[in-house]
Amino acid sequence: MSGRHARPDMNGTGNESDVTTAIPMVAGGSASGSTILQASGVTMQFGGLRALNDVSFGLSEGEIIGLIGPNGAGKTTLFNCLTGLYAPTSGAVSLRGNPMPQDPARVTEQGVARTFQNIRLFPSMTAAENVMVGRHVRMKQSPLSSLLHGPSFRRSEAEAAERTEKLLAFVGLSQFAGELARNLPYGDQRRLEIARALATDPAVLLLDEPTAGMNAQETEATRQLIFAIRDLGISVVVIEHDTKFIFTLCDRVLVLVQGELLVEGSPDEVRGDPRVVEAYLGAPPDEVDAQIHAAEDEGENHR
Amino acid sequence: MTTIEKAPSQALAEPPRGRLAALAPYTSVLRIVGGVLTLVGAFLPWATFVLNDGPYPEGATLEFFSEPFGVSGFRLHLVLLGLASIVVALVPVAAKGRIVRGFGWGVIAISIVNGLYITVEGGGFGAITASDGTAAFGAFVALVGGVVLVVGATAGGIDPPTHWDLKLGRVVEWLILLVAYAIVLLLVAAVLTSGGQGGAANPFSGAVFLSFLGAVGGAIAGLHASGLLGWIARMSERHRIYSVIVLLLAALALPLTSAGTEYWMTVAANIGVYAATAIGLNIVVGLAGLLDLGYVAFLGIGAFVAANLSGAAASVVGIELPFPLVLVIAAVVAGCFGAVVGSPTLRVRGDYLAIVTLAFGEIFVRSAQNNIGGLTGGSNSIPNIPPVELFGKGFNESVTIGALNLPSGVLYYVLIVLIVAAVMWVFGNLKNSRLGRAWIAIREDEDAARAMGIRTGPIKILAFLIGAMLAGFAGAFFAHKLGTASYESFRFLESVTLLAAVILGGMGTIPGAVLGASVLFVLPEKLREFADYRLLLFGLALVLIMRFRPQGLVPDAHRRAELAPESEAPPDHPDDGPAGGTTVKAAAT
Amino acid sequence: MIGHPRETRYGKDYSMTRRRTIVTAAILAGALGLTACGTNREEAPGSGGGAASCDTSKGTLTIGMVAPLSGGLSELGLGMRNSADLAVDQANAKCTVPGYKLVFQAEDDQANPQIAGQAATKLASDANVIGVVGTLNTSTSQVVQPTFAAKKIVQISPANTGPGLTLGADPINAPKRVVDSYFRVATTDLIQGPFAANYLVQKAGKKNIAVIDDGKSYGAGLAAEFAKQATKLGATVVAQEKVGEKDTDFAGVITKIRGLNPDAVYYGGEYPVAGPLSKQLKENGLDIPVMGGDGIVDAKFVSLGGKPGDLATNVGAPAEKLPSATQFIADYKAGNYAEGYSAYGAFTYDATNVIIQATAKALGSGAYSDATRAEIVKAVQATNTQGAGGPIAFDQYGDTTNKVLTVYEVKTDKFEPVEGTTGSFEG
Amino acid sequence: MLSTLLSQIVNGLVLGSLIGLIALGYTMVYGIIQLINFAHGEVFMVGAYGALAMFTYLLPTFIQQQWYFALPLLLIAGAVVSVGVAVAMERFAYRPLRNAPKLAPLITSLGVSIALQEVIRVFYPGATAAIPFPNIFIPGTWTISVGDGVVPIKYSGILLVVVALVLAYALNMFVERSRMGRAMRATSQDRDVARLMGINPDRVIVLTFALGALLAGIGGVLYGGFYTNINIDIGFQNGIFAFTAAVLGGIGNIRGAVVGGLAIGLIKSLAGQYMPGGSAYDYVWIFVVLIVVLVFRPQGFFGETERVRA
Repeated sequence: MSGRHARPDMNGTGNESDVTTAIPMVAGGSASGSTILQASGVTMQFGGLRALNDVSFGLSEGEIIGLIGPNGAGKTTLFNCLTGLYAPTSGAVSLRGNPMPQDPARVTEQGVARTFQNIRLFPSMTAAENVMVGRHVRMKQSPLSSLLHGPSFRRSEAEAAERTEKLLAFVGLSQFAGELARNLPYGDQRRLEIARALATDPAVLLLDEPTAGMNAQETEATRQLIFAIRDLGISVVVIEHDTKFIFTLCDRVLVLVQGELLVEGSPDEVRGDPRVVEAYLGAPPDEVDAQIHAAEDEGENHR
Repeated sequence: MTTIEKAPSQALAEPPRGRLAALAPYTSVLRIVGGVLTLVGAFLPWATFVLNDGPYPEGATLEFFSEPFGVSGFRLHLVLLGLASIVVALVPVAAKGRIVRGFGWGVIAISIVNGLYITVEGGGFGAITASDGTAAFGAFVALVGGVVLVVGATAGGIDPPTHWDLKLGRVVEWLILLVAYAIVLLLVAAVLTSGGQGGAANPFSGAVFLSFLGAVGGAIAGLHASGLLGWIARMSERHRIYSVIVLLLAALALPLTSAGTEYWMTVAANIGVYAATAIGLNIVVGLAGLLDLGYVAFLGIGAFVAANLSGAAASVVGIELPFPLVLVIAAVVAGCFGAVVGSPTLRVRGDYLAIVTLAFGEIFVRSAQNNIGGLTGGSNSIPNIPPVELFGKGFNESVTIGALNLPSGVLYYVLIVLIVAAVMWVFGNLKNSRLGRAWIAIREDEDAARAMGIRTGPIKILAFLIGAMLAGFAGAFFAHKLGTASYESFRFLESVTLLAAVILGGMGTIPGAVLGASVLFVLPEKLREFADYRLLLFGLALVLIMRFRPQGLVPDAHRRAELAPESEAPPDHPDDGPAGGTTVKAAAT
Repeated sequence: MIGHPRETRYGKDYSMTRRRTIVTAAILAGALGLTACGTNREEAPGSGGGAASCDTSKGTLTIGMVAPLSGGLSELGLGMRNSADLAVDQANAKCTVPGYKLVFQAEDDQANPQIAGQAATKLASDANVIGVVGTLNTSTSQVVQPTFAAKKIVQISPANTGPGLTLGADPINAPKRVVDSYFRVATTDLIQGPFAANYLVQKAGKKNIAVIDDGKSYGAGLAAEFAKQATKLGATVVAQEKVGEKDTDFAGVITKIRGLNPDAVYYGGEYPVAGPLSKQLKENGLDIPVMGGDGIVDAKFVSLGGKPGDLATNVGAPAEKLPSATQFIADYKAGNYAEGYSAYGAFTYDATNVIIQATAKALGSGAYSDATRAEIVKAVQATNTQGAGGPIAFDQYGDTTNKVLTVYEVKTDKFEPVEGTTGSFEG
Repeated sequence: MLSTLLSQIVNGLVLGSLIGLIALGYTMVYGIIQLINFAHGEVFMVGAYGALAMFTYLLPTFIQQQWYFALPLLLIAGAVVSVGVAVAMERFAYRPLRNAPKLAPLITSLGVSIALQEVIRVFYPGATAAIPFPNIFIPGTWTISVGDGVVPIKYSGILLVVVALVLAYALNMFVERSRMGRAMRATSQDRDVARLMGINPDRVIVLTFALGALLAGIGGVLYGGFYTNINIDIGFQNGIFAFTAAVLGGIGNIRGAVVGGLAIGLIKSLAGQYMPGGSAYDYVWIFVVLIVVLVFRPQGFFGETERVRA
């Protein structure tokens, strides 16, 4: 790991065995800790297609949940339901016991931030500006003060700039602050998206395939980054195809197959579950297929 | 576009270039030869005949084209460019090729403009070759010189403009900036007045103007390549507030230059109106990315509000309010309409929104023509709107300060400069704020913006509201300056002109809209002799500008990076596959 | 790719660009080569053939024009330009203004008030401009009027019909001259509309009249004044409708008025709409006459669909009876202009001549100076002459006193004056 | 009155079918390259002038007088001119901008629109004002008596509606069934993937422009023949209507364009008759309806709902 990825806030060493030993501790904490995000019976119907069927789960404070499943299982759809982008056909999502608003902007205000499967940065803005946009909901600036640039405006801008600087340092992108987002390498774009999401001061962070297209080294760095985020007290839900990544990262793993929650449990339980092996892991050719589909999806989304 | 196409375009950024590469060893020679040819061309006669007829014999003669050694006008420009090319070819400076290429294009432009003009006026190629025993090959020799310059410059490879890191003391930098802006001011005045005012008295004004433009363009391209302009630009960036103040003063000083005539003051005031409106439109289109095809309606609303509150006899309201108050009311009313027009953005996206705005523009024109509510005067419009008055001084009068006699229209000019400055200030402040970033985020990716907590609906409506307010502000001025508020001033063509000004100038930039509006007004005014073809040329100009400079004259700093010229390749990190993919996506949005 | 246009130009597309350049050059060369390889430069058309024989030692004076030379209304504007050009040429040939050569300078206003304002300022700031002919539109005149007045430059419009330009904000109850330097040879709506109503209601006996206009100042004003007078005379105005000035389809309006059983249609506007309107009326089962103002008196009215029985009012006594009018038409033809003289050609020609003659009178044998302009305005005010469009003189407001109008009717394929209709409208 | 209502409906259908014919070109071009091609209205106008030029300068008198000779020839002339202009426009104005920022081609289309109009105005003899267009249709009117009045229907009007509907149907068939049609649909879905599938997007785009222009050219001739006069503004004015129709129907949708066109024709004639303000505000009502429809159904009548992608 180069200095570029050094993170002051991290306390773990990023060793795989350390992480696995750490899991029971956190899991125990989650048992006693309060549930921050709760999905109950979420069902999503697109015309004749039932993308999600009665999905329920809870996310505790400081927990990392992995969401896996074959392509088309409804993982991203579930994210969209959790962030207010889609209104579930039935079922409910609540945040700290309050119903989740049906508007992505207000969901973010409430403290749920996300990244996207196909990176959705603001390509013609610099890295720093992208993160500044993330500060939008936490900044107090009326249109009038935006216009007049008075002292309170300058204070809030300075505060946002400072946070931006820290966040960029946190994800290891300080030296690219002035670079256009579109010109960053792929892995850095993913990290920038995470920094932008963190800028909204979330309690829950939803990461949609944060390591897609990354090499082993970058994947490892991302894992360390997610731990560091968790150590900030932020709960994380991760969608990922890379099961090895998920099993070494998460406290709990949910397996979604054809819109249904098939298995839920610790990485070890899920890894050993025959249904999962059958539906997902035991069929390596399928996984290859899934990777292809994922790539195609991405191509389509680029339009 | 796939990543496959991106690679070669970057590879091509390197100097070697097809068949021109073979000439690489001879570049210096070619450049000197080109320079010498240019000089020779400048001293040769250009026309085979002398036309002494015409209403103003002294002005209408083609003598200045045929006089063998008279070095004035475009021939002086040629001499200067030619000499400069030779000097650059001999002296060791960086980015030689690029500098000479700029000069070369200038020479080509001058030769073509003048040669073509003499040909057309003279009735055939005989006019610039040989006829009736006289020979005049100046145009051809100069043209060849220009081409040789460009070829010689390009063959040696084109380096990026030199980057000067020189930093001087604050006072010295201030002085340099002061001089630079003074030169800009004089240059603007010179461009405006080049060729005289046209009409019967200056029958060659169009050609002289275009030729001058070519010379200035070539010189600027050369200076840019030398790094001087970039250096000054960075210097002005370091002293932003100082620069803004000096620029404002320079703009206010325009009436003191040769362009300080009533005519140019009137044109400049009109440019100002359109510039202020275009800056408002720039918020909607350039920042928030919402296409508006009926924007001139807000200018119209401002104008009609002001007309009705001006005490003009034809207005039904018949109240007369002080002008500053009228400005505010006009802005507020236009802003309210802006919010109404913008409200479909809550549900309608992209081009669907464009057609909604177009529909609104059409509704406005039709309603104004039909004198809706008696507020617009209908086909008779609202005439005789009194001029703005301050301390009993009508703004349409001429001003005498001591020995200085300024033409009428100067006060309006000063007023509009202040208005434009205020509007620019509003735009600049908003752009660099939470609101401005939210607009840009919406432009870049609306869904992602919402995921970042931006309530896109109200923010988009705010863009329309503020943009419309700025247009309404300008509209109030417009009504008083023109003295008439007529629906005929606010038709679709005017919306197109505004949009073209924004895009021509550079979307999302502060000086862009002003520059775009200036070009779209000054060019038709300077080329009035082609009256029948004005609209045709306007249409063709739009096509050509979009073809060759779709990012506008002054691209946004961000877009500049995104549309970087050949040599300024993206920074150090390699472009791997997926990153190329995202570039594509952004280009398509 | 977007940001790298140059690479493409010198890269794979290089040969393509070159080929295109050659083609362009060839086309250009062809166009220029048509006039052969000589310097067959002829004297500019504006400079006048007979100029050489006159004494022009004192210099040059300019007559300006502001009119739409491009865009949708250019047909009328170009006709105005050519007619004025003809008058200037003739004056130069006849040495009308001794010692001076006259030049004509037409500026485009695109029918846009703002562009007109710029054009006017440009002319006004030229010290040699002695007078301006134009504009076409009332709204553009509203802008240029004060500009010329400030410089005491006489302005004569051959086409403005809005009463407010001469009579002020309240033309009927409190007429008040707006500026001293503005005149017009066109008749205002206040006279032509009621005159037409008198004929249509009283002579032709039409009692149910549908009024249509094109929403422009000329048409709308005319239609409004017509409707007022017709109602006063006891006729019923069954409908007041509007069509677009560029419309070609009038089926909707026609169906609407058909249900109201009108026995005539009065149209305020110009022939490009009036002709097709008349034709479509007939096709849709309404074979009733269309009546209009001088804007529809044009040969093209019939070719576009005007039918026998359609009526129009025109200013002045019938042109055919005026030798000056036939002379103008013949001269215009001889001038070989690319465009027709259009609706306002004769008036423009007259207006230009008025300025020229006034200049000659104001100058006498003296030299032109700034003070001459005021003299020219005075001389124009005192004009009393015969023009191509009828007698020319101005009242105290700057309006033409030629309030004589004649009713025309389409007989077989052209407008013919209706005997005994020449007259005027008296309040 | 019933007869008035029926007459207005007839008027609306005739105008509407013409607008629909132009709208097809808008909708196809938009569907494939997401460009509001403002110049498409001028393609329609140029077609009418092209046909008129052929009629005036090329056809011998005996053909001029027989509508069944003249009409097909004029249709061919109009279509050829329109297609030629559209293809040239695509090649020289739009194709170089394929990857430019989105607004660039839009501005270009406005520029092309202005330039085409002015070219005709300046260079076509007499085009500065309206020009009579030959009556090339079956003459005659079919008059139906309805209770309180009559409803006149021109035979040519019936022909026009039928031709428009047949052409729209044929186009729909072409796009749905033919190999090239499939290629068009594929290109409109995803140009890059289409390219990978062996489709040449440039050819497909040219074909789209050509097809749209073909319909516009035919529309121009029918328009001139029906109203027997044309001017340089018919393109822009009807182009705006046609684009509105395409949006109203759901842009990219062939059925939507026709329905939208008919809707606009009907709104214009019925609003002029029955709405306050009468004919002075008939345009206004078209746009008011457009705005209202878009607010409640942002994707138009037949457009597909845009799904948010994340």
